[in-house]
Amino acid sequence: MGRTAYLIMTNNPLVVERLGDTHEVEFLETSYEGLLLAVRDKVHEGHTLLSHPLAGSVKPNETPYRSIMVSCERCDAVDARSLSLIERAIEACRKFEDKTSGYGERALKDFQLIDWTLLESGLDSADA
Amino acid sequence: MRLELGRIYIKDIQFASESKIEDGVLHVSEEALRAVALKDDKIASVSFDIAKPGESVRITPVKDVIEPRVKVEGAGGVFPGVIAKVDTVGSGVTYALKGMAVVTAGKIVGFQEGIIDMTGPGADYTPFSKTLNLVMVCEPVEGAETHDYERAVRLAGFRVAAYVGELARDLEPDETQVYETCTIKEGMKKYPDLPRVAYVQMLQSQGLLHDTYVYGVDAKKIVPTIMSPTETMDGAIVSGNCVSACDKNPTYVHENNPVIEDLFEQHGKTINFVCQIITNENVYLADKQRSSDWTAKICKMLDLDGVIVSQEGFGNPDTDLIMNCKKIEAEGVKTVIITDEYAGRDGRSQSLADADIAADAVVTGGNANQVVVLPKLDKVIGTLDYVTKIAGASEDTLRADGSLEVELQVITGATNECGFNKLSAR
Amino acid sequence: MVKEIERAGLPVVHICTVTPISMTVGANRIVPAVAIPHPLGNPALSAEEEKVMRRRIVEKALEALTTEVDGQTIFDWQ
Amino acid sequence: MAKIKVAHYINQFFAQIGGEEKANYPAELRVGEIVGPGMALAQNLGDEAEIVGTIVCGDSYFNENLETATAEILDMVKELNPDVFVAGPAFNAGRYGVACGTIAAAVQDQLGIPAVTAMYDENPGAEMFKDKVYIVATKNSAAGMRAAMKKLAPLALKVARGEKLGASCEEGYIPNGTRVNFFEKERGSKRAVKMLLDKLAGKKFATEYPMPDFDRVDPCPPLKDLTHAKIALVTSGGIVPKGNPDHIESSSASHYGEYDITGVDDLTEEFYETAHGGYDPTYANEDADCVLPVDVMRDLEREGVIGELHHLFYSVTGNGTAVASARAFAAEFAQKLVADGVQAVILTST
Repeated sequence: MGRTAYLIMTNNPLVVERLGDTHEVEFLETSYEGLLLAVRDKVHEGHTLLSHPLAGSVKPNETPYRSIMVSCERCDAVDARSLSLIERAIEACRKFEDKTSGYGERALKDFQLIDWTLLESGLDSADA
Repeated sequence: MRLELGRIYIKDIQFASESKIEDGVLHVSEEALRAVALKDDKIASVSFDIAKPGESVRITPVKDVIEPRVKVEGAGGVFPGVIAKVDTVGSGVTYALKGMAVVTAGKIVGFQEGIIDMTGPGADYTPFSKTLNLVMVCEPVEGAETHDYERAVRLAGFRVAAYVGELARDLEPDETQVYETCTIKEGMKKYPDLPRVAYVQMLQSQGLLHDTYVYGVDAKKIVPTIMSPTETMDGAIVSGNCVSACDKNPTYVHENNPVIEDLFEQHGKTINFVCQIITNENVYLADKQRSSDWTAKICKMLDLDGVIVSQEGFGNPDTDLIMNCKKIEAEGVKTVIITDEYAGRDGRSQSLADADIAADAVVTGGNANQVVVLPKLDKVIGTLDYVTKIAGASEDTLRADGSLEVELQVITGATNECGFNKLSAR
Repeated sequence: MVKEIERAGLPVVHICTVTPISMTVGANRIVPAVAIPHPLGNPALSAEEEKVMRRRIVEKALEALTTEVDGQTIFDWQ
Repeated sequence: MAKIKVAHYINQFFAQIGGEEKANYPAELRVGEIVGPGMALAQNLGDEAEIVGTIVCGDSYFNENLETATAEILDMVKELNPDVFVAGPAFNAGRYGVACGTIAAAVQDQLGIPAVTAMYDENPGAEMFKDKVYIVATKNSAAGMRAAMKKLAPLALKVARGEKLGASCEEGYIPNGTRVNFFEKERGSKRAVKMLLDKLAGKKFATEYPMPDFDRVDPCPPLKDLTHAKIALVTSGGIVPKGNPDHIESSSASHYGEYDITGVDDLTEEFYETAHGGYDPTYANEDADCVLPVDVMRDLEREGVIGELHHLFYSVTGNGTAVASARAFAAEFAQKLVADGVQAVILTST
């Protein structure tokens, strides 16, 4: 799969900084859940999930950042697997208290870095 | 493969001028340990401490827990491809220091979890309240990259554990046990009537702080493969994982994998324990599909009758777990899976992020969202600075009387998904 | 939901965009719908054409309700 | 310390009044009496508690006069003013089980008195009430009385004292959807090996986490005569009158909507919209018929293709997988649909 095949949806500024010029990145200034909802709308439009919406073990709402890869290509039919994954992710996200306020800059940077490395491992697979 | 595992029981740890093990007491020279740890120039300083069961001590943030072992006979050394040269381990003789562990602690990132309490309610949940812990707390050099520093601390822990293990090389073990699996043909001949069973172990493999290494290879880059379970006992699988403290597998759990031990106990009696199959838990969905397809394929090719699948970590591995289970069952291989739950603080939410009707035999390590209050302890090894930011800890985590209100997810090993503990839920 | 309705003794047809999900939730009579935001509509069509299409879907649903089924069955109208 | 006061509810059969022929026996309070299975209950409660009265009620009387019977019995319980209310055990008796569940839940919710009951896990009352009151699992016949009381009595004492209960398998109640941690005797890996051995041997084994919602319901027989059938519309697409008068939440809704469409031929933008937060609402807000086809159904009704479109429709929000609360809603309005003479349902989902 070449680089044009996927779109990265993210609320992580570090991802834009690293990939903004070379990749198709849709940056949304939103919460973790907000990003999941935006990805869900994409799935409703017929895009397919390429990376797991709950990548990583840092819990939703513990980290404020999330980056998800979806296909650029749109199918006519909604992909059932993608839909159930994203819906379950949204459900899972709501189980965790929001702890994202009150982080210092250092912690935010670390969360960005972790989100980036999780995405990076997906990119490695996609570009392999 | 045939591995003789000699157990040497450690009854106490003491700092001393000279390192040695005598009458079950580990004497270690702090200076020697420091030299071993500081071989890496990313680590600015390291301090050592000893925490014993029952003491009023809290260790946090914990990165890894390692059991010291030494390869006495046979190919390779402990932690092959990581700190020993790449050589296939799992045969010959290995000694393990029982009743103790090397614990690496200290900050890697600005948020970090992992609590080991040596006493009180927290101690009931972590298996590492029962071990004598030689704790090392590292500090990075100025400006060290997170990746580099994580690696440095990870390897320093293994070096220290190997250094301690080496002290046992010439001792007489207190107890010896032989673990042996057969080749395919041998097994068919020897146990023609016993069901053929394997252990499928899913390894966390997603990125920084979420990685596992097999003979030094980053597990996200492997395709599923088979191993002799005795290789695992020699440290062929090590942890680079320090997120989701409750359900990640510290290296200690790999070395002492409980599923392997309990399957060996039945080996030759009720089952033929054929092998261990390792697979990964990648971020990319196509990888998940490939790995689960392959795992099921290997189960089929090995003519297995049953498998136990263990999981590691939170959230997306639920998808790998269910895919593995569904596909393995579809090959006609009976499957039992081990997981843990995130059912919310009230226990009423959906526990897993995926589900399938094929998963009809589930063992659970309990609800990681359960709240527990940890009283103030006399001594902290490491730092509480980050405790308000650890996963599961809420804003009022640190209460007025110094106690902590946290979810089980911050406690190292609390809901382990290899079935290391007795905690469960209904 | 569909199971609870059926359990009460009422035949029920599920008009649902993502039929695999309909299968998972246990519907026995399933009619595929158009799209998630407009299961029985299509903004690309004129109002008249759209209603004709909607009627076809509903008629298919009624056909499902009058058909004996043995387990989960999809009634396609396209 | 004062003894814990227990009120006990049983049916006409266990009160030795009679079987089916006496099922219309009205609710009756016997203050200070211990009746039938109450003996075994009292024995198992021991010295700490006493039964202060027994309420006897016929199963048909209860189920056919649900509201009045419930009110009568609640008054009797009030009079006894117990610390805990115990109903049953009902074993596999369906109407008795439903009565036990209904009244135990009512005592708990309306009087604030803790309540427990007991029945066979396939009793319909168990499915209906297991997430509302603690229900001890029993055998499927009264032969299991001794065993049932051994679990029921200690559970009653615990809830009376307001103690925190352990997991279902420790306390003996039917799993109620709330996951509770506890320590097993064996570690997880050992339990997994044992489960695998049982599974390989074709023996029974109990999963520790049942997968949600994979039970199946057999299809109902088809409608024979469409032209006389009364058909109802139900949607999970969140269609509501404009302004969302019932404030149905956009997700994880805590209630469902029931709306009258008498005289409505078409769901127009002016009067209807969607409350669902799970999809792009533009189209449904413009023309709600694209989610809930009232316009087409009215045409078919007028043309005589169908007998009648039911004058109420039911609406919930929630996506395909978030089924937990939707299930309870559906169980409730399905009963209303049946009572209203509806013969078939068209359910639309986004």
